[in-house]
Amino acid sequence: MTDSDAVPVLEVRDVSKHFPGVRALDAVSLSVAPGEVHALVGENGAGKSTLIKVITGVYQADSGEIRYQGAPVTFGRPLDAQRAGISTIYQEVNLIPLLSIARNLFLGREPRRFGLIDVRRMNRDATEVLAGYGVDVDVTRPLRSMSLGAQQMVALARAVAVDAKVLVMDEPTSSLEPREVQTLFRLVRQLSARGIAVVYVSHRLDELYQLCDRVTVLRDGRVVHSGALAGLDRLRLVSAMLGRDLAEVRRDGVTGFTGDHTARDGEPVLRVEGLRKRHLLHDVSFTVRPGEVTGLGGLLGSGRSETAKAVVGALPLDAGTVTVAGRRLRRPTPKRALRAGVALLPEDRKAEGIIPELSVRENIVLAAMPRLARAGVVSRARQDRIVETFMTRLRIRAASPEQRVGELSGGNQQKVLLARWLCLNPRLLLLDEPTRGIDVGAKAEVQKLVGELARDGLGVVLISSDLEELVEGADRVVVLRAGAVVGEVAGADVSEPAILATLAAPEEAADEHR
Amino acid sequence: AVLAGCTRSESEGTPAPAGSEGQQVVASSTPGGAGCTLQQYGAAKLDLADAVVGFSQSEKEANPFRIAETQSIRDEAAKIGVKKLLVTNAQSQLSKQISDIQDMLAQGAQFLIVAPLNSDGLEPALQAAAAKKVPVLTIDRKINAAPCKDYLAFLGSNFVEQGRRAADAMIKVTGGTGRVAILLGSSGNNVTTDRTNGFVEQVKAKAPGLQIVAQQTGEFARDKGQAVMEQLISSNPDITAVYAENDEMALGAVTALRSAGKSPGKDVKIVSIDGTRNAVQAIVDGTINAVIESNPRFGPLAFKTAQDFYAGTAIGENVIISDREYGSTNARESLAGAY
Amino acid sequence: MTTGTTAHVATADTPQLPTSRVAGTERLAALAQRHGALAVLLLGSAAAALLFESFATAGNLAGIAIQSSTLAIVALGMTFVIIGGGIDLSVGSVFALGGVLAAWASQWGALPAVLLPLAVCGAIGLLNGLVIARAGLAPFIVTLASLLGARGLLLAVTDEGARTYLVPRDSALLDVGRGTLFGVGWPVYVAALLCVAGAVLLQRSRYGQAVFALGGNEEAAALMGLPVARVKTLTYVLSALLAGFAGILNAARLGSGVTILGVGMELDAIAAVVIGGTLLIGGAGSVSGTLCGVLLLGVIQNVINQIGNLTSSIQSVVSGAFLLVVVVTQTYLSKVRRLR
Amino acid sequence: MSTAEPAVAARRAPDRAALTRRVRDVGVYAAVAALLLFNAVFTDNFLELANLRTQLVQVAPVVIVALGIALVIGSEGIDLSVGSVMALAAAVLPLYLGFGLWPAVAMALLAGTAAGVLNGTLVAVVGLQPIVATLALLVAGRGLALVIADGQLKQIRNPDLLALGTDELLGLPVVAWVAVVLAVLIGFTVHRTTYGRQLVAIGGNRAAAQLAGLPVRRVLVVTYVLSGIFAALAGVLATARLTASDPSAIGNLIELSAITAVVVGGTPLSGGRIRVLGTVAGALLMQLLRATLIKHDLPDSTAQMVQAVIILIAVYVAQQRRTR
Ligand SMILES: Nc1ncnc2c1ncn2[C@@H]1O[C@H](COP(=O)(O)OP(=O)(O)OP(=O)(O)O)[C@@H](O)[C@H]1O
Ligand SMILES: Nc1ncnc2c1ncn2[C@@H]1O[C@H](COP(=O)(O)OP(=O)(O)OP(=O)(O)O)[C@@H](O)[C@H]1O
Ligand SMILES: [Mg+2]
Ligand SMILES: [Mg+2]
Repeated sequence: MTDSDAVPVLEVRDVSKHFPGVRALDAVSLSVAPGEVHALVGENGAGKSTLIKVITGVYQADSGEIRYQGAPVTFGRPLDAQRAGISTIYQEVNLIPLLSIARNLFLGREPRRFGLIDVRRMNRDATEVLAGYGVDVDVTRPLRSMSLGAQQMVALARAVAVDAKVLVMDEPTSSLEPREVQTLFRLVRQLSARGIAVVYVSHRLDELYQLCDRVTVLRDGRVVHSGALAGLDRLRLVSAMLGRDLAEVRRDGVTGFTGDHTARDGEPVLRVEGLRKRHLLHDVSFTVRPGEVTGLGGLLGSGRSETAKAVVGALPLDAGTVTVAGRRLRRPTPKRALRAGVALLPEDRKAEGIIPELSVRENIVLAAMPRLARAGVVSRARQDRIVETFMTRLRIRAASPEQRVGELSGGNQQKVLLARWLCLNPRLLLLDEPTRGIDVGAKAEVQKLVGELARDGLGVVLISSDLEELVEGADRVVVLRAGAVVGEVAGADVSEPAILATLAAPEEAADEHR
Repeated sequence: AVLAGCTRSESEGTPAPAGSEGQQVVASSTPGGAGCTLQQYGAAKLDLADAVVGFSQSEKEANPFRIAETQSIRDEAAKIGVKKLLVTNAQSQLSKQISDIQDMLAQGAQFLIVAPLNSDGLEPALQAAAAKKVPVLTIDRKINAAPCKDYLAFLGSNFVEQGRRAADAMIKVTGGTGRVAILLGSSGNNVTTDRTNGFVEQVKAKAPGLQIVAQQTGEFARDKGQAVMEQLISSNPDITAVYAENDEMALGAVTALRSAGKSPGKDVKIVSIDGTRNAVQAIVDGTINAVIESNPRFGPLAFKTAQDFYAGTAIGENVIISDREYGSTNARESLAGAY
Repeated sequence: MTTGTTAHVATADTPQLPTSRVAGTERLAALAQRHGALAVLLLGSAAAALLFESFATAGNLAGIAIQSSTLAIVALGMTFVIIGGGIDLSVGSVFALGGVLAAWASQWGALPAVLLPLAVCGAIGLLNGLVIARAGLAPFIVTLASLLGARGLLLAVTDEGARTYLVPRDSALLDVGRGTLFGVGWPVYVAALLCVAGAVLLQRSRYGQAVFALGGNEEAAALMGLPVARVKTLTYVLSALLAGFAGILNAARLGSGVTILGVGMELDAIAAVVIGGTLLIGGAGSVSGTLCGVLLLGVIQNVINQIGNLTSSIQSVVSGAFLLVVVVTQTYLSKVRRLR
Repeated sequence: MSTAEPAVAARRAPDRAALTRRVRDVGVYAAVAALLLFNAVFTDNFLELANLRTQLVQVAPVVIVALGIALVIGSEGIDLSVGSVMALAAAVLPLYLGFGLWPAVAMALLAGTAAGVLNGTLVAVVGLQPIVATLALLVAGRGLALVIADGQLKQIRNPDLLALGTDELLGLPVVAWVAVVLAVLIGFTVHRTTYGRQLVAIGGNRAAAQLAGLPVRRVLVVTYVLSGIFAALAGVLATARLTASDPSAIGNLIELSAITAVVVGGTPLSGGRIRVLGTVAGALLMQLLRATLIKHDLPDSTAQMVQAVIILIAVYVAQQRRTR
């Protein structure tokens, strides 16, 4: 359908956008041709999401021009952009949790018969569509009953189903497993073959090289590089993103994990025995020793997040015991778990992590507040010291500690949450997708931090859908499938093939629990 | 009730009288034509002592008028030995009053006494009663419907007349000159409208020297009356008289005037309507000048009317009771009769 | 009444699919949430029928039905608003205003008596909707203001409440308001019809889905490309139209434009909606539930009258306590807690 | 708030948005000032001390109730029962006046506490939606008060209690002092205490607060208890001022005035943010508005419509973001 490939379907010219205290976009230009897969990369807070929101009419640009199919356009709201043929997956999963999966998938374009929604057909179609993405669910259940990754697949299916000319994806793979990622790639390639332009944002550099034709690098709201991806080597890309010189980046490496830690002997810091929750968990047991990073591996919906939540008492259990440093946690609640020194960094930072209206400072000290107070009165001086430390250490990019957390970029929000738990000096840290949406630089730092903490004797449980991260970070990986432990790899055996092999082990191990 | 065991209140004044003091007296019974008889109404003969009687009260029993009214009905029903008395309360919601009446009919009420919340809008209830041939006697507020057809008769006071009499009393205590503020009842209420119209008309006709400077609603409540009076007194310090459409607002005005450093009853004359004990006591104390009574003790008259009706007597369409007037001369001796 | 039909609509989208790992618990919970109010209603009515012999008579039940019909219509509109994540406090005033205007206009015939109030009430709803959706003011405050505004307008129309307009004796309006069919008043059928239509609109139209989405997550709804402002405005228009229509129907029944109606009606409507299992934060709920809530309120009031001899103060205490028992039971039945 | 230097160098942009935000922040105060100015010019005797005193005395109970409600709203809740709690306190008060003023006040506050515990438990433990949980007490509470008082209004003669309603301290009525002190106290509580910050966090994102190990239930119950106590206190003061305990009328519909004050003051109903000074200003604004309408003797119909318009304008100016 595109007669001249040279004409960009979407073109951004000199777009600027201010927020109070921040210049999020500064004369940014970008052009995407039909059939092209265009990578948009940059550090956390570089302005990627903002650019996408300006393009799709969520925000209005302060200045500059957006041209679509050769003509200047201004979209007043996302609906207008969607109608014009720009379909978008935004960074945070933006679906309606209480509505059924099918209704989410078809919202706004439900199949109708006699003017009324044809529910049967809608459900049938939804089941089919999702099966095509490897998601096999009862589509009449509310969306919130799915794991975040599965929700991301729904958002994807939704965006693709629209007959679009441009598909914009803001970190679509942040919660996806290798298997789903491959599904997604296949899809993107099909779309681009059909002449659809794709704008693709991700912090996972490997993906970019597998998928994208061209790349635009943003830093501090400005374009610092734009061109074909093929000729650009990885280190160069990272150095452009971080604004550090090549040598420095080369010295530091790109993953921050520093290899194995020596687990200390003695009492395990965490002993989980026989966790059961109807339909979700079937007899999950494992231990974590101090100074050790224990990974939880598994596919989408294998129950890793549930296990983590159960440990801190955020998920009521049918049976099972949680023992922290030799002491059994009785009727665990997050409060009690915290008192015992167990902290959980939740997976869904928007729903369960940040308090958007509060400042960066208050979000960081939230859990530690009682300890920082005298007779119930909070001490600003003590807070400021801690906040200052962590903001520099984690390189949190905010206008000031008093900025509302809701205004931070996704990756920076994640860092704020990490700081919230680190400042508690916990004995055991459960990290559910700790580097989700974090840029390479920060990711390395977080990983380094986790390593350091483990070396200091902290027990760490690491959940990550990034297998590479799991392999490099964990000393031992407990593999889950369908809510049950199916195996464990430890020490030198920890490798991607080993984990994948355990995952793919004969089905009965998992099935007997049904 | 839980707390009742160990309470200790301040010493109370004399308890309210329970006797027959302050009974209603019929002033006029206008026989609209020949009056209404059992045949004309088309109701079946009935022995009240063996009947289920329903009473639909309009507002919460949370002010002296309603308390006295309901109590009087209950007492009289007990006295003449009605088999069963059903009592409902519409809590100031017209739709609830309609359903109350329908509910009582469904429970087999054979004679209904209704204190209507509003002059209009009760028709569905009246129709339901008519369909079951149950006579409806309305008390204290007149309704706009056909007597002897939609309802049996009306017992009560004439609110316009009360307003006129209040104006007369006002003219008397002020000498016919001055600046009056009116504390209105709740907006949209028939009683408010009538008491205002009667007063305003009469003042216009009889005492052009009395100037009405403000009309603001105090919603028949003491605290609202007080609050409104406080506002009025500071912006119009030259107010010399207050007409309150019920006693509660008048008493609120008294408090407001006092705390503004005025002497209620002297600097600022106060006339109100109702005749509650507290207001009559205030006349004795000299803080209110006159009160027009609106007598709530409908029990004896209502049941007597019913008995007469079943005995075959023709009942006048409007049985207007004679309300007393309390002033400085008779307040002390009448105190016992106030409710 | 219409519970059968609407329940069918509500569950129509649960065909038998191969269930995955999580079996029917969540679905069971959803079912109980939808029908918790119905269960409480049935239990309550059964208890009342056992305790009071005049409860389960045709006349009494027809009475409850007709008494509930106006509230049902108002609560229907409120259901849309609340599912959409808003609230409408102005319905009581709009209801009263609709009745007064209908009675006033009925002197020119039945058609003006229907059209004039609908136009005015619709305009109020539109105003509510526009201010909320476009200017972004909090619905609670905007509709509180129009509660005052509509009441003020009503007083202005009626000469500060002194004037009550009567519906002419020969008006067709009265036939609708007072006529009966099989011993049940016309307003009951009208309300039932509206509720069925409302349920279909909610469950089976794109607009209805958009309302759910709006209440579930407004930001996401906008990003998913729904015309958020228009949908939102429409719910308030719908609510005001229904409240106004209930007012017309009521005026037709009463035969006059009573000025003192509708005070506190918004709370009854909200209570009915919430008892019916609709989440006040929006995003979930059903018309059938609301209907059960309305009927439950009617039954509570009827039971209090069946007891027959309570003073008004005790009546308030009892109805407050009943309300509490009902919501607590309903909450436990449906187990939809805010958290988790 | 504080204008600390950005931690990470970000170019400061000259900003219209910040300016509008500033305007909105002071919106309520500007509206109050405008109304004062209007009255100073067009209303007779408005600037008289006695009149200003009247406004303060009348607004005090609303302010006190609104402060409690502001806390509840900050927790993403709402408390409709405050008016009935005032009535309860008013009904309980005279029962114990025989023991002296303070025991009676203590009992009244105890009644408020009990109401708060009930509301808080229903919301935080049973998990009812705040609006219905407190609606039940709105209906039942006044009934209970009337049962306790036997439906009767009771004249108050206790000189200590009456003094509470009429006395002045340093030229300011005692009731106004109480409101001022409470406002300062609540301001401090919200901004500087652990409880206050936890409350705001819970209102901002309850699930997150729970996972962060905050004592969610306890904080919520305490919040409703505070609201109950404040309402009871307002009931005591209103009774003192009225010189009578009138459970049938006291605090009628005050929940709406108080909620309006809170929202006009810039606190969003969606929780997560509490503006104490704004609440006080909001209450003042509504009070001045009512006073203006009465003093100019507008008929009820016009008065209600004017109120509606002014509320909308005030909220529009004070509104921060789109909120529920
Ligand atoms: N609504 C807003 N109000 C104020 N500042 C904002 C707002 N949205 C974004 N910002 C700021 O704009 C800058 C760019 O944010 P953006 O979300 O575009 O980053 P990003 O490149 O998507 O980062 P990430 O990789 O972490 O998602 C950040 O400094 C952020 O704090
Ligand atoms: N593909 C799927 N098919 C069926 N159910 C799924 C699927 N994906 C997720 N779920 C549901 O999601 C929940 C899994 O929860 P959980 O978050 O513990 O998984 P997880 O291993 O952490 O996966 P994720 O990496 O997506 O977070 C379960 O309730 C499960 O039923
Ligand atoms: Mg982003
Ligand atoms: Mg997970």
